[in-house]
Amino acid sequence: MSVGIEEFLTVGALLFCLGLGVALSKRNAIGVLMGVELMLNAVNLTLITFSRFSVSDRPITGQTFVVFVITVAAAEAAVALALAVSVYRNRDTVDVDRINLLKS
Amino acid sequence: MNSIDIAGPQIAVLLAAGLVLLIDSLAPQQRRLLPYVALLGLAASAAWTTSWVSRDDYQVAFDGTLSLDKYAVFFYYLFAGITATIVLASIDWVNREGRGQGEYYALVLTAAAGLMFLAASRDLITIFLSLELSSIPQYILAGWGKDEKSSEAGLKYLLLGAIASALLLYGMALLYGVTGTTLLTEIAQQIQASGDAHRSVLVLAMVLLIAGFGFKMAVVPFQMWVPDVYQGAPTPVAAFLSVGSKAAAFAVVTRIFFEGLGADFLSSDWSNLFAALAAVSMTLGNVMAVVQTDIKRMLGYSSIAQAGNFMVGLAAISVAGDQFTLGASGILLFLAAYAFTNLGAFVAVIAISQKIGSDQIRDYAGMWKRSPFLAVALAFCLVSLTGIPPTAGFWAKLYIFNAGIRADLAWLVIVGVLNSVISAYYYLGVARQMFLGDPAGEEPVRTSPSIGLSLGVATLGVFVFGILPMPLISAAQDAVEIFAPLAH
Amino acid sequence: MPLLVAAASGPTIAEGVLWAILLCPLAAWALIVLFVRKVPALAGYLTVLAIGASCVLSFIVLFNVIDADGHIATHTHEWFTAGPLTVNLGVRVDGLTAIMLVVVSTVSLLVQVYSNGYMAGDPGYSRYFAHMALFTSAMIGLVLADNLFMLFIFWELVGLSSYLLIGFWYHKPSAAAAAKKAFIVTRIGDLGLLAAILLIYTRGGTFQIDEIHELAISGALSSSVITWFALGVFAGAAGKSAQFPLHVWLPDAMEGPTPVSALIHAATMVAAGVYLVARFFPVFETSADARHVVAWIGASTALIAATIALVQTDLKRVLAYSTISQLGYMMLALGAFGYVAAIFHLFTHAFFKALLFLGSGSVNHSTNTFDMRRMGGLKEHMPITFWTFVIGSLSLAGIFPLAGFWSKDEILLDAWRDNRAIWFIAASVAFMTAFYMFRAIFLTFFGTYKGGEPVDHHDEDSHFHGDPAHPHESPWVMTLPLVILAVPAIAAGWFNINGSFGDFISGALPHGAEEGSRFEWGIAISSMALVLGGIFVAWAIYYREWVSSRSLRNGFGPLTALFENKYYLDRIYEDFFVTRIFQQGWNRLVEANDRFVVDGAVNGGARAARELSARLRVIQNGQLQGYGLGFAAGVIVLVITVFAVNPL
Amino acid sequence: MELTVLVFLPAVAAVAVLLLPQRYEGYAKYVALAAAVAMLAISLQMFFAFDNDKDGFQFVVRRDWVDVGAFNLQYFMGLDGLSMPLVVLTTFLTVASVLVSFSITMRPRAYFAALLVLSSSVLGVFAALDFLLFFLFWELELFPMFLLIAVWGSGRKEYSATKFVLFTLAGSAFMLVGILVLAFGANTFDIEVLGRSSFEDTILPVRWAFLFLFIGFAVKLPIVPLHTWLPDAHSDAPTAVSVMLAGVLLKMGGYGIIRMCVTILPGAADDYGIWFAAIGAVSVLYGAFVTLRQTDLKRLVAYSSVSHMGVVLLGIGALGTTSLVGATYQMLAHGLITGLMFVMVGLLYERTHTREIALLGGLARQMPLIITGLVFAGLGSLGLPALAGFIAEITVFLGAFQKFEWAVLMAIFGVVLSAGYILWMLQRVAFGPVRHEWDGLADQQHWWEHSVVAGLAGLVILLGVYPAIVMDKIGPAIDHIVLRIGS
Amino acid sequence: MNGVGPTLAFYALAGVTLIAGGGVMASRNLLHAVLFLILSFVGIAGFFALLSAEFIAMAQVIIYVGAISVLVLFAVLLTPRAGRNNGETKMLAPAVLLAISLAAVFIFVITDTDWPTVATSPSLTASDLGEALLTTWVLPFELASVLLTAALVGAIMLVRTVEEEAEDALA
Repeated sequence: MSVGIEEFLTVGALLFCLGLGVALSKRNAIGVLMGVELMLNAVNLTLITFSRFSVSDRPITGQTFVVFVITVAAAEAAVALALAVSVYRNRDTVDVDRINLLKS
Repeated sequence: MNSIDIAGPQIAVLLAAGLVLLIDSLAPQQRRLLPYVALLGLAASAAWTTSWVSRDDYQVAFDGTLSLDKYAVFFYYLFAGITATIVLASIDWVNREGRGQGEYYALVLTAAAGLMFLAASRDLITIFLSLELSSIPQYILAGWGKDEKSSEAGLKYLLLGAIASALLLYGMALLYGVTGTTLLTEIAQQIQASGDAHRSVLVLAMVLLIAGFGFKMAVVPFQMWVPDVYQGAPTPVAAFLSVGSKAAAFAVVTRIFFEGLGADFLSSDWSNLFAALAAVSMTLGNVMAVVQTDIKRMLGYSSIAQAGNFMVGLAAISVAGDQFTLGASGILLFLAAYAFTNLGAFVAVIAISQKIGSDQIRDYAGMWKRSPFLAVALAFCLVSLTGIPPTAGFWAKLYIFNAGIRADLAWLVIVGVLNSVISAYYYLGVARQMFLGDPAGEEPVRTSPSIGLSLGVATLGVFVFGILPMPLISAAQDAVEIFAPLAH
Repeated sequence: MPLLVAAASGPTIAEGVLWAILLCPLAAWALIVLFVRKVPALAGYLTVLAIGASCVLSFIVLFNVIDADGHIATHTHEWFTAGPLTVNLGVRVDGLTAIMLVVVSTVSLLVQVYSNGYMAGDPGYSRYFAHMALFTSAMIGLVLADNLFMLFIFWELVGLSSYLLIGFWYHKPSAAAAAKKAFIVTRIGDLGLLAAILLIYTRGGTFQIDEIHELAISGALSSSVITWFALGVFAGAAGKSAQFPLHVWLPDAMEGPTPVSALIHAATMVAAGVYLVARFFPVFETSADARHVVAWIGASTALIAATIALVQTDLKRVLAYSTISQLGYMMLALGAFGYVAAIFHLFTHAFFKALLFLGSGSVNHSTNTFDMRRMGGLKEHMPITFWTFVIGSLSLAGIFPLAGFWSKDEILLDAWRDNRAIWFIAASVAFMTAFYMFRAIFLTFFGTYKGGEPVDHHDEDSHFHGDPAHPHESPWVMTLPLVILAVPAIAAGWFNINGSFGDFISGALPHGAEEGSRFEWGIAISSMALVLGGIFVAWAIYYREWVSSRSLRNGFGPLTALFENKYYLDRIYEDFFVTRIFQQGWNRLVEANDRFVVDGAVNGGARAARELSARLRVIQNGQLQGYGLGFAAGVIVLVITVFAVNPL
Repeated sequence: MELTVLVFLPAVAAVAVLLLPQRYEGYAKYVALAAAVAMLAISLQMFFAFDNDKDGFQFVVRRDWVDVGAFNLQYFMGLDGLSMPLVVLTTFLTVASVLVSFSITMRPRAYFAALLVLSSSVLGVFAALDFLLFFLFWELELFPMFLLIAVWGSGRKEYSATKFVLFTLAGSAFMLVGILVLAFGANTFDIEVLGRSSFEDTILPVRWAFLFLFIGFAVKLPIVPLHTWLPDAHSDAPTAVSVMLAGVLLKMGGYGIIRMCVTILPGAADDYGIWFAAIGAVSVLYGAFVTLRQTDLKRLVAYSSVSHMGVVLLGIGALGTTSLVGATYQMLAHGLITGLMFVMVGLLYERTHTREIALLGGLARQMPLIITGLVFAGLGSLGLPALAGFIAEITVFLGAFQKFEWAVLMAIFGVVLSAGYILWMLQRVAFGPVRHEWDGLADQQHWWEHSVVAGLAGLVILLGVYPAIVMDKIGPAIDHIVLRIGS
Repeated sequence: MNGVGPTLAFYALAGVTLIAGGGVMASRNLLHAVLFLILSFVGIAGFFALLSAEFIAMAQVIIYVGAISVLVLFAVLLTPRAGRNNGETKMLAPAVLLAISLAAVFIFVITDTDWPTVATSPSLTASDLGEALLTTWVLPFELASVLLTAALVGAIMLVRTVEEEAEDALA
């Protein structure tokens, strides 16, 4: 009875694709953002998995990476929400399928 | 301390950014000085860069995460120049917008610093951070304008950018997982050691990296945001995106793929990938540009096509022997030439649009009569984009196609030259409007000194390097010397 | 410069003289074009002077050649070289040349004199003489040329001046059309000549006439090459000498001023074809097929033209068709080994046909028309014209002892010896000739005058002065040439009674011409009988009017129609072939292809690009998700491609 | 040295013209004329200083320009017997086209500047001995042509100008690939070296490289079916530009084929010779057939050009000294004759403001001089002996007959067809009853008109009666090339 | 990683995380979606703990569950009820399809590779992490700080209203 690296990676991959699915299907910009956050978390999971399992003379790297990813994710989230707000001010909506003035 | 010294140019820029913010908040009445402070910072960074060239000691710092080499130096100069031009070209717009001038310049400078780091870093984590450091300000800047188009552009750019960087991260994670390190050099060693045992995961990582950076490079199929964002974002920002982030993306991609994934069994794969992507990008970009009526949008599509041209250089990796770096140097040459050309075009567009208040190509009719300087400069830059002598663009194209030929990519080169014919068709359309159309209004279009200066510099560069391309070429060739040892 | 002189026995005449003959009229042309355009009278005299000079020189040459009993001298200079190709300019003088020189310059001189009167008051007076001078020098060059290349050059130049002179009254649509027709039809023949030149150069490597003779005789070239060469040459000759089926241009050429018709389209240029074939007679001798073609084409031409001449009502057209049929005669003779006969006939014909044309011109000068139905009874009004015209007609018909009798007789003799069928045709043509000539005479000079053509004073181009209602004899400048020409028309035939003419011009051939008695009573008597018969029938119908011509033509119903419509050849050529098939059919097809297929492809390509572009825009629907899907799809596709292209 | 001066003198003069102050813009034409005459003088001096017996290039100038490992571009120019006459032709026609433009009043400075730049680039093309330099000049010629047609043209001028530019660009795109492939093989763009080196199929089969180069030149020549830009460009371009276009720009194509395709890749040229001959012969006939249907004077002349340039290609295809000399000679002859033709048509158009043949007629009365010129040009173009065209065509035929009898036999039908369309055109334009709507129109009158017509006509006659003057120059140069084909 | 405990924990966490993710996908109301998101964050934190990266797990809880989620919540609450619809666009089907196929690719690659793994978990403490952050990756560390500042400044600028700018101009 044991779980190895593959299982963890699989969970990461599934979560990643789930996040992608959310990001690509949600109408609400904030929904899309949530999808992106899911993807980033999946990446984090993968990174930690590697730092736990894979052969490296610097296993800490993975964790460090995760720290930065989390930071960046926070920053992105902040900016994204700010933009969402400003769009909302202009258009009274954050539905991405109505945010399509720019096309063709 | 030494490390700080090596990060000097970026630090100078960042300090300037901080200074700008400081002045903006403490001495608001001095606001008109802000752009000049910014320029000062860029000048300082350039000076710092020059100091190494004179000292001529190249090395790595921060445990090898940041490297100081001729390659980086080339891009330091390039980005300093680009950013300076953008700052100059922004002045009028920012003054009219009147919104957060300090923040604007600070963000531009921050993004510039990010681009510089990107060109110099040799470690996945650092690369990722620099990428975000350059991207997030750009997201903000894209949404800077008050109109809905601008904020829409910002939001689109950000969300797609986030998805792209998620893909990129996953790729990096896999790379790290299979090699256990994030330093490009060590990655290369690990891959060499393990041979193609892990080819499948490496290929996946490679593709994810291409996806992540392809977004910035504006490569099909990761290019779709480009026209929308160029059209919606404030024109100076669009100019910055079209030149700055594209250049940085190519810089880092070249470095990663040469230094990190240069192993034969991989490079054969990715050079073919790049060849295919190049063909698709240039064709799609050009074809779709044909019917555009908005000049910024048209330039967006054309920049997609140009990305295709750049990638010929990446595809030309398989040149053996002393010309191993031909493709890489081609990319650098092309990036430089393209920087001059596209900046010139965009600045001209800024100047014209500000006056006539429209980006519609048909409103450019008779521009020759209203402002000969702008019309000729813009036309000249379009000629350079087409790649007709005597312009820098011609040499860039010639050089990179030559690399393609030598890399046995004749088919790709043929696609390329045919595409330049298509591009000539729509560039010519703009020229036709400007020179043969009847002007809507008679009043001449004046240009502010700052715009005039930036446009003049860009166009002069296009022309001078069109006649005497030698300095640019040799600079590019020196810069890529660092890859020569990797030749196989 | 390389100078090769032939047999020592050749003429000793200085080369300069030969060039001078060519250059005098050319100089006159240049002077007129450049300077004396504005002073017409001067132009006329200048031309007469220049041509007079070359006429004198030609006679000098003639006597000199006679001393050398017709042997050959050539003076050749290199003109230009292009790689292996070397082209020479050179003159060649021998019996044939000398005779032709004399004929050309003499007739030309007389015609110029005549023209001084005939063209008086025409707005294009000096232009006329310029063209005439050009023509004369070109014709002389054609005769003098010692190689085919140079000959071809002057050949074309002769065609050019013919074009310019036919179209002299260019404001008349008929004239403009006739000029174009003449040039193009002759050029079709010239294709053959050009091809022959290419062939002989490629296979034989030379243009020199005597070397080509050598090649033919020595059999160095395969017989097929020789035959093709000969046929090509003959095609050219047929074009210029208006042989069936290329004869259609000559009647229309009568649109030109009458002196032009006399000089170019009767005496000299049209004879150039005959001259050309004679020049290359050795070649034709070696190729029987070519010779038969020549004979039969000549015969049919003679017959067709004669039949058409029977029904013409226009005096000049009658002469034109008779010219064609006489040329056919000459060709026929050449085809029947009758080298001497042909040239001899050419020689005599030049004089009496020029005489006849000038006569008709004189008639026109006083009646302002060529339509015989508007003439009649001119005998009293213009006696000189009448008598000279009669002499010319008798000579043409071949009445003993006038010039035409002797030459025609030799032709009949050769035909009889060579091929009876051809002789039969020739004989019947002789009959018709006599008939239509005297029909013309009776209609024109006998009976009562029918008033001519009233002058249209609104036509600013008409330079007619005088009153058609009261015809009068022409001024002396016009009658004098008639009288002078009448002399050779009577006497020119006597040169060859003892065959001396024949020996003389045979000197031009590498081996003499075949000898043999040049006279035979049977032929002579039979031909005389035929001719007299023809004259009698004409007399009976048009003078005594025992039979009305109308009933006659009705009797011959369809045949007359055929003749009057010139065998429908013009219609077939112009309306059917040129217009229908060519211009409105094939050319329109090609042009449509050019516009809609070739250019259409180009424009279509551009349109397709725009279309594609417009369709592709739909991808760019501004929908964030759409773009994101692009990412995902991209990744998947790329990975799968890599694995597919380059499996694990 | 004088070569450099010759090539860049017009460019400098162009700048001078542009710098003229507004109120002196009327003098632009005199400046341009002075420059053009100076060029003509220099080129003539070179022409007579040219040593026919010395093989190789003369008046050579050579400097390094762009030198990078992969490829190096030199500023390398020189003339041989092939390019020398073409250079003189160019300078001569430059003078002619400046003169015929004397009546231009719209933006004269820009106009003459463009004209001069055009001639500068064409001279560069003929003089360049570095393939890349050649290409630079080749592309440079697009700018002035586009402006000249699009700004000073008539009719669908923008369409025609764009079409011209795109066709040329498409051609030169292929050419560039060919150039790069060759440079890859020989590691240089130096035409002399390229001419000496031998190529084998490396990245592309040599024959492909050859074809790419050929396409580039064939568009300019032009051959059927790449010719459709020509009638449009001609009919919408101003007279002077038509003269330059027909006179020298088309020659760039023929010159390129001989100088590049044949000299550098003789083997491939040998393989494709038969195709050249076929295309040439077809072009002759096709062009003539289409010409017969034209109703617009300029289009008629343009299509006749297609027909005449077919002869050039035929001559090249035969690859013999004679035929190649003939082809070169045909380029000169066509340049002069068609140039004259366009001048006369231009003079007519200036007065009647129509090029519709149907509307003209009987003009010989109202404008005898112009019509004389027109008739002369027409006779020249239908290949009348003692004029330049005849010598050229018959030389080509004589040279090519041995190798391609069928092609030549096809082509000589063009002789009759050309007589057909020229004479028919003359009949409809010049002859026939006078049309009174054209009464009172001035005949050829100004000194510049007279001198242009006289000069061109004089040269046509000179080349017709004294071919040696140029053939002695062309011959040795061609021999040089043909030797290579043999080996 | 052997033993019943970790295995069960793994599957439990996997279940929680993925189901929560599915919830984000499924829930029509934005608020519910946010709650599911938080849940899956927590699941991830659990994974981190399971993978003996306790510090990261804590950071995850603090930053994501604490900061980001709250941020998102605020954003959601800022937008009125109408804006809280979390429906799908027309592109649901292709999105799901692509996501699944991408997952297939990933999983194929993951299972296809034999990962170089260590038997025993490396002992990594927070101090190691801090040390790494302050030595090797000090540069990214600094960059992150700059990045956050820039994002902060930018975000503030973006959300400021016109009148705020007006009064700001007075200053």
